[in-house]
Parts: sequence; structure tokens; C-alpha cells
Amino acid sequence: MNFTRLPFAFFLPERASTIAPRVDGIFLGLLVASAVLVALLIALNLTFLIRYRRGSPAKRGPIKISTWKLETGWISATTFGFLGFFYWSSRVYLDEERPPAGAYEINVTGRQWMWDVRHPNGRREFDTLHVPRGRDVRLLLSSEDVIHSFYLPSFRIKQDVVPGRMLSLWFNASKEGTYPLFCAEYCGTKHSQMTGQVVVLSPEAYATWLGAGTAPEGVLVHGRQLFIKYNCAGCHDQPSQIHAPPLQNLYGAMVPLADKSFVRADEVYLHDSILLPNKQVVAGYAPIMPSYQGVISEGDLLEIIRYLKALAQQPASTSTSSLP
Amino acid sequence: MSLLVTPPEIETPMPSYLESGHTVRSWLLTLDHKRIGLLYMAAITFFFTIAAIAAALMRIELLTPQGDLVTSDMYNRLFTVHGVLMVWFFLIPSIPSALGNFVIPMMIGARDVAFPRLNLFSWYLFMAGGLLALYSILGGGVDTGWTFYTPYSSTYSNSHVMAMAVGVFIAGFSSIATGLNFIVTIHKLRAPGMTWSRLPLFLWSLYATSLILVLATPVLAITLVLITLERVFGVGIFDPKLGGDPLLFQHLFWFYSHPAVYIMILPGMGVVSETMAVFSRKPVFGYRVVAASSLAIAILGFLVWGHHMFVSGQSVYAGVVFSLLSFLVAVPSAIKVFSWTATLYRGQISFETPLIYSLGFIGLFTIGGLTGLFLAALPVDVHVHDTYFVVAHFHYIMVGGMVLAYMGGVHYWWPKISGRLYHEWTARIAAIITFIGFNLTFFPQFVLGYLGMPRRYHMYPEQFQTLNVLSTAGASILGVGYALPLFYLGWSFFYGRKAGPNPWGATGLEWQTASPAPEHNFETTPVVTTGPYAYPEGNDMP
Amino acid sequence: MSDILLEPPPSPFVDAKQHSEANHLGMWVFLATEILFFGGLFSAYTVYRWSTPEAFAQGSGHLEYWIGTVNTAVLLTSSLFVALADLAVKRDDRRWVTLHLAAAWLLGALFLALKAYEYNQKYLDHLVPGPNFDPHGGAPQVQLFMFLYFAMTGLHAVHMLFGLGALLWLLWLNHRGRVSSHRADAVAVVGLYWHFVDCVWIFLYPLLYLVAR
Amino acid sequence: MHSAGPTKPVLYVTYAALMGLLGLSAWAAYWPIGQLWNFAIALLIAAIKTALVFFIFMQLRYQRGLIRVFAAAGFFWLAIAGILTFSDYITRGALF
Repeated sequence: MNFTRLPFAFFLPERASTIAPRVDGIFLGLLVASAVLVALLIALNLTFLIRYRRGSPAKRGPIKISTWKLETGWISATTFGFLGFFYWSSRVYLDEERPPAGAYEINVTGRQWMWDVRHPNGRREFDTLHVPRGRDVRLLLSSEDVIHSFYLPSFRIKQDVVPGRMLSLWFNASKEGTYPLFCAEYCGTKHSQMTGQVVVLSPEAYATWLGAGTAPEGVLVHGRQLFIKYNCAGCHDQPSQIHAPPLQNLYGAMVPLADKSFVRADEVYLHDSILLPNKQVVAGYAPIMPSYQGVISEGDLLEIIRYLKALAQQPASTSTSSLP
Repeated sequence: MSLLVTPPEIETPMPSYLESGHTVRSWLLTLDHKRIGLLYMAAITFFFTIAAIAAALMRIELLTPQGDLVTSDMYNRLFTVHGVLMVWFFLIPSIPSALGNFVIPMMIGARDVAFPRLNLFSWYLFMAGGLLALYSILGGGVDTGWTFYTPYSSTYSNSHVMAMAVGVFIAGFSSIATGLNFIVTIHKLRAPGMTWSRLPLFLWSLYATSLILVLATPVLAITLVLITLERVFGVGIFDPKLGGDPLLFQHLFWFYSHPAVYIMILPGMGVVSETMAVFSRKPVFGYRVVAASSLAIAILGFLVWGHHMFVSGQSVYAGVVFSLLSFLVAVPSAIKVFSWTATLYRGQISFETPLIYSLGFIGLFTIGGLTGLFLAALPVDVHVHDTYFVVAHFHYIMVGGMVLAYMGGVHYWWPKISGRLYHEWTARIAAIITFIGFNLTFFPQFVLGYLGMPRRYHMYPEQFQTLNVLSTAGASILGVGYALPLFYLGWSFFYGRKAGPNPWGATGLEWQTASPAPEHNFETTPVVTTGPYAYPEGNDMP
Repeated sequence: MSDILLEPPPSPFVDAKQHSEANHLGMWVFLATEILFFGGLFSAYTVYRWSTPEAFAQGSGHLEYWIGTVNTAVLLTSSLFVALADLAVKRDDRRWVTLHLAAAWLLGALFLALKAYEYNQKYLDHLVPGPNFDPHGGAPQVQLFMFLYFAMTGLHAVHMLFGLGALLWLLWLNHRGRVSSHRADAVAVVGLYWHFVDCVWIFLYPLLYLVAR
Repeated sequence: MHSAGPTKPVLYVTYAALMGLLGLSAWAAYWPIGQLWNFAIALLIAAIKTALVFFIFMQLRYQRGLIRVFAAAGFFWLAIAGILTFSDYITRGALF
């Protein structure tokens, strides 16, 4: 369905993601239902108001219809109507919230009052987000100060960016072009200037734009420096005096936790575990790691996570301790 | 309702509450619920004016996409002042504390509320809170928005958050005291024969409101205490640096603030029920269901706060549950709208000003309620959350609903308050101007919101300008609609035609006593023998 | 003219029974409010204890077990005295009303004294949240626990202060002979409040002191 | 309405029970049965103690329905706040 072709659809912004038409569908469905209901109410009210104005000759007297039947009638009609819309909208929402496997991941950090974007190869940009068309893209959102909200109206998606946590947002851009980006959660003085744009490129154009970026070796070298600077190496390099889990092939693996559950070691897990290590403790290890909350900057944190990712993609022969 | 009022045996009638003392002291130290009601009315009119001026400045600023009239900091302070004052110092006390105080005891046939001293004390608490809020505004303002989201409010904002939080905290205790007083009054002070099934619907709605006041406000109070402590000590439980969760603040805040929305609409529904019955000379259709729906709203209203947090990082499953509950809470509201419409059927309708306000309420509340369904629908909310769509939605409920109902209530009980009538046609025209101005102001904001304009934006992209200009134009008309009653009601207070005890031919107990009401409401305790709205049926006019 | 300074205000009640019922209902409604006032803190406690149990165990270890236990006993005993005072009022036994209320007051004061001693200990140990906080080798969320500890017990202590004030007022009323079996509401209603504050502590004790012994 | 109420012996027995429960609670905290069970037992004892205070000291046992409803309302609404808030925390991240 292409609603923007319709002449009355001036109130619909551009649709540039695969989810947007489905959201608009619910919106229009609700709009039609509401319009019918409002029209009905206006018609009834106007009829009654005119017909039963004081002194009019219209017939009065007790109402014949059973009050009880009327009441039950409209209570059940509205309830079932509402439940229908609930079912429809929740289906779309769950699809919108469940990130597809193998999505292309980009880090976005919000700070007063700018968006800091890091592409997987290390390319950085501010207040602009370049993405390839037709590919599942997952944004990993974090904040350095207050709550922001990453809002792409043309994609119909939005996610608050909360300090201390990594949250994610995924989309599949369907149309090339430049679309607005807003901060939607009030974040202080220049909240209204924390805007930018998202540029959807063809996959080839995106690859060109992305360029070489930082080579994986660069990531390893820089990441290793940070790994030492923040004393991660002291415990996590193997062998170590302190009993700490090895991080060599951690990224992407399933990690057994002390409470006997499992969690996938994705970016969110690494991010939150560095900030709050005691929340999800690996089975067989004591909760002795100090929290890096407030100690490490969001930027360095993301660099270390990239380092851990790069480690997992290394050939198995090189060991952590032998790295430069 | 027909009454067995014993014919007055006393020769000299009781003086009216307005004549029982003319000194300032006789007002400021009064224990009479009617005078306290008027004290509230004066206070909320004052706060409303300040908040409305803030809104006017914002609307003028938004005429152009650039931030040219005020600075961003100033703009942020303006919307905070507007929100805080309108919510806590106008809407929440409007119908309950001002009109409710005035009419509740009269409607149940009592001399006063159960705890008159507490009643006066809660007005002083309200004023203390209000003055503290004013102090924080004049001392430099607050730039957090009325929602005080952490960690911005607790750590990053360099404004007078503490004074404002304490002001709202104090005003909260005024709300609690008022709610407590109303609950006890309605339970214990009903006149003989005034059973629950004979209780006017306005009282049912105020009873439900009072339950929310008593059960929700304390959670806001403790949350504000926590914010204040966090600012004092520099650390706090919402601080992500300690592993605290900013979303916990949102949970606690909305546990109060969503039910608070029903504090701001239930009393309005009560006024509409009263006026629909009186001006169509019929009982409200489905009295029991309408009464029960007030209680249902009060209870269900506590279960839906999570829909303010759909994009906050709250769990997806919690989001789905809160969405379901939010759809369901709309059912009792829909019941009321249908019942009011059915009340008109076969009525004897006369178009007095209160009815015009009520009809306006029904229209605007319906739109506000229906757009609430859009916001309950998860993916649509994800898109329009924190945009002008939400702003338009809650203004349709709070201004289109509550302010119109408040104005309707003021007009309806004006003869009882002042003993006089206002100029009917001027009042009707003011009501219609308000209705038109309101729609012009806020309807464009629905469109703005779906197009993606975020709220709390000082500057905005140019493509949004046309709709913003429309909205500002509407606001100027709305301003006229608000200002007119100040003049003609003020005039009528001193020079209006005498109203007599029951100018509308209404059945409520409050209309069975003199206008303005006597000091102790009734010469003798009334006895109730029939249900409310016992108007004669058929074509004969009383 | 009903003016707050001119005693007494015209009663809105038809008789003493209605008045008494209203007083009791009013206090119970107020207590419902109080439950939710503390409830915000209890909710926060639940969430954080669930997410960082070991920090709560460490934090609880910093609290004085014996003070918590003794203070619970002190409050329970003071509640008994308030309940006995209520009985004495109904017997019109003014002397015992005074003695019971005074005992309850002294126990309340003892509670606060022990509380103050413990606060001071925490201050000396750098366990008060803020720039001087020292987690003693524990997780940073120990500070969250201590914040909750001070917020919850502090709020409770404020309620105790109001309660002590109310007991003094009752003692004064009784001294002036304005408490009797016909005017028993003041003691009964203040008693409700006192018992309620006691109940809050009954929960604070295991939640704060007994996390991991 | 308030002529009925607990007698002196009832108060003393209640008090003895409360002190006994306090002792049990203080002792049970040291049982080596795991933190969860310690917590459950401590809360259960606190709930019993509160019930005793509410029903005897605060005379809820001798009151009519209305007062009981309001006494229960506070706890009921507290449960709403606690359960719905908590439901968010325990289901977070489960989708991924």
C-alpha cells in the first residue's frame, strides 16, 4: 500500500523503512475507526439536540429499549474493537523490537548535545548517520550524560538513550535519501538543536563512503593500549594471578551465568558487564570485578568492546598475552 | 430530587455565607467550606494566569522556526512553568478543591466537610507550595520540564529544581488532605435518605478522584523527596553512576502522574453528568453504569502508567501488558460518552451556557480519548511519543476536557456562589469562542506530531512552520475565550440579576437552599426520598 | 461566622458517634496514604535488591545487628503501652493513661537515641552516601543500599518525631482532663498512627538488618 | 462502635507473641539455609507481626467493613506499584 499517493495524506511523513508502512497502516486503521465513531456521535448528538430542544413537539416518555441491553451492547462492542487493535499493534511492535540475526551494527552515543556515530570499521561521524539501503541495521545506543532519544520520523522508530545501559534499535531502510534525525527526549538547553540527518545510500555507495576505515590491526593495537590502561589485562590476561574469565573468544559466545542461565556475549552484554560487573556474573567466578561506571568514558568503552570483538575474529593461534 | 424540607420556622433567615463577615480575617481564617472553595478559586485563577502567559510566550516564539524571541534556556523555563503550574496548581485543584469544596457538603445535605480545620489547612499548604514554586520561578526558573526526569533534574540541571520539587511536594499534601476530607465527608456526612444509589454522579466522580488523590499522591511525594536528597547529597538512588536506574524514577513518577490524569478528568465528567441531566430534564442514562465507570477508571487508571515508557528502555513484555491495560481503561470512558449522548434522547433540552460547555467537553474529550488509543497502540506510540501528537492529545483531555468542564461548572453553580445570574448570551458566545479557539490551537498539533515534530523544541525545521502559525493563531482566539468570563462573571458578581434559589429548575440538594447559600447551607437538615435527577417525564414542563 | 480562632467551630456532625466514626475513618485513610508514601521506597528497595543482591548483603553487614533488634523490641513495647493507655482511657483511669503514655514516649525517645548513635557510627565509618563515602571494598551499589537505609530509616525517624509530638499532646490533654471514655478519640487515633509507624519498622528490620547474617 | 476492643490479657498475649516472633526472626537470620529462604522467613515473620499489630493493637478485628477496606486498600495499591514495576525489571532483555 502506498498511502502517500493519496491526496489527503499530507499528514504522513515520508516512509523510508520497511516498518513504516505497517505503522502507518495501524495509524490509518485507528483514524478511520475514530472518524466513523466521531461522525456517529456528532450525528446522534445533533439529531437529539434539535429534535428534543425544549418545547419541540417531538414525542417524549419512557424509553422502550432495555437500558441493560444497550449498555452491554456498547461495552462489549468497544472492548472487542479495542482488543482487535491491541492484537494488531502488538504484532507489529514485537517485530519492531526483535532485532534480526546478523544485523549490521553501528554504535551511536548521545551526549549534550550531539550524536556521535561509530561505524564497524572505525569511521566516525557526528550528527549524521550513513546507512546502506536494504540491509538490517542495528544501532547500539548509549549516553554519556542524560537521557536522550534517537528519533527517525521517516523510519517511524524511536528509542530513548539511557545512561548506564546500552539499548538497541534496528531498522531496514527502504529508500535512498536524506531524512531528519531528532532528539526526542528533553535533554537540556540545546535539546532542540540536537538534530541531524540520516543518509540512506545504496549498498555500493555506502561501501565507498565507508572507505577503508581503521584496519583490524589498528583496532587491536589501540584497544590493547586501553585494555592495559584500564587494568583489564591485569586480571583477564591468561594466565593470571586472579581468577577471571578469559576474554579471547568471548564475543558472540553463550556465557553460562552463576544463576545457571545463559546469555549471549553481544555488545550490550559486554557494555553493561564492564559498567556493572556484578549484575551477570559468569558461573565459576567470584564477583570481584570493580565497576567501571563513571570511571571509563563511553568512547573508550566502545573501543574496548571493538577490541574484544576483533579478538574473537582473530585466528585461534594468536593468544591474548602474545599480542603487542 | 423531591424533598421534605421542613418549612422554615425561624423568622430571620440565616445570613448568606458572603454576608457573614466582610473582613479579610473572616476570609483567611474561615472554616466555611464555601469560602475555602472561593479561596481556592481565586488562587487557581492566579496560577492559571501565570501559566497561560508562559504558554502565550511559547506560542509566540513558535511562530518562526528560529529561536528569536527568547533564548533556549528561557524557552525551557517557560514550558516547565507552564506544565508545573497548570498541572499542580490549576488542573488538579480546579474542580475538586474549588468547586468540590463549594458544593460537596451542600449536595449531600451536610453543614460542612468532615474536617473543616484540615480543609483550611490544606488551602494554606496549597498556597505555601504555590509560593515556593513562584519563588523558584522568579529566582531563575526551572528547566527540567514538569516531568523532572532524572538524571537531568538530579545531576545536570543548573536551575531551582529543589525549590520547585519541595513546592510541589507541599502542594501534594494539600491534595492528600483534600482527598481524605472528601472521602470521609461522603462516607459519613450524607443526609438521611441520601443512599449511595441516590448520590449525584458529580459526587461519585469526586469520590473516585479522592481515592486517586489519597493513593497516588504519596508516591509522587516520596519521589520528589528522593530527587531533592539526590541534589543535596550529590548521590542518589536514580544515579546510573552507582548502578541506579533512571527508569525507576519514571516508574514512580508515572505511578502517580498517570492516575493524576484521571484526577484531572474525572471531576470534569462529574460536572458534565450533572449538567446533561439538568438541561435535558432527564436522569442520566444508565446511572449505575456511569457511577461504576468512575470507580473503574480510578482503579484501572493505576494499572496503565507504563504506556508513558514504551520507548524508554522498559521491557518489551511490560510494554505489551501496559498497552493492553491502556486499551481497556478507555472502555469506561467510552461508556460515559455513550451514556451522555443517550441522556439527550427524549429530553427537554435547553441550551444554557453550562450545557454548551458540556457538549464541547463531550466532543473534545472524545477526540482526546480516541487519540489516547493511538498512543496505546505500541508502534504508533513509538513514532509519536514525545512529539506534538502527545501534546495535542493531552491538551484535548486536560484543556478540552477539564478546563471546559471547570468553566461549565463555574457557570452552572455561579448562581449558588454569587446569588446572581450572568449575561446568558455573552456567556454562550464566550463558550463557543473557547471551543473554536481550542480546536484551532491544538488540532494542527496532531498533524505536527505525526509529521514528527518533537515536543519541547525551541527551534524547529522550517517545514513545520505553517501548522505552528495556525496553532498560535488559534491560541490567540482561545485567550479571548478565557478572558471574557473574567469580565462578565466579575460584573455579574456585583450587578447581575438576582438568581433565586433554583434558576435552572434543578433537583440537586444544593438548589433547595437560598442563593447565595446560607452560612450553614440548610436551615434544617434535609431528608432525601428519591434518587437524583427525578425530573417529571413526558411532555409537561415543570 | 465560623472562624478558626473562635472556639469551637460549628460541628458538621449530628452526634458524637458520627464524629468518632469520621475520626477513625480519616486516620485509616491517612494510613493508606502512608503505606504508599513508604511504598515508593519499598519498591525501589525491591528492584535494587533484586538486581544487586551481593551489594545489599555487603551493605547490610555494615549495620549494627544488635541495635536493629533492640530497637524493634523497644518499639513493640512502646506499642503495647499505647494500647494499654487506650484501655485506661476507656476505664477513665487518668493516672494510668499518663503512666502508659509516658512510658511509650520514653521508649520512643530511646529508639531515636539508639538510631542517632547508629547514624553517628555510620558517619564515622564513612558510610554516609556522598563524596566521603567509602564502600569498604564492596561494590559501588553498596552506596545505593546505604542511601536507601538512610532514606527509609530517616523517613521513619521523622514519623517517630511526629508521633512523639502527638504523644506529648495527648499527655497535655490528659493533664487538662480532656481525655475520658466519652472523649477517647484522640488517644485511639494517635494510637493508630503510633502502631502503624511501628509496623513500618517491623518491615525495615528484616529488610535492612537481616539481609545476610 | 468502639466499645468492643481487646482486653488486657489479649494485649499481653499479643505482646508476648510479637516478642517471640522478633526473637525467632533474629535467630532465623543465622540459619544456613540460603539467602532466599532467610529472606522469605524474615518477610513471613514481619507479615505475621504486622497482622497482629493491625488486628489487635489497631483493633481491626473489632472494626466494620469500611475501615477494613481502607486498611487493605493501602496494601493493595502498594502491591500494584510493586508488582507492575518489578514486572518490567524481571522481563528486561528477555526478547534478545
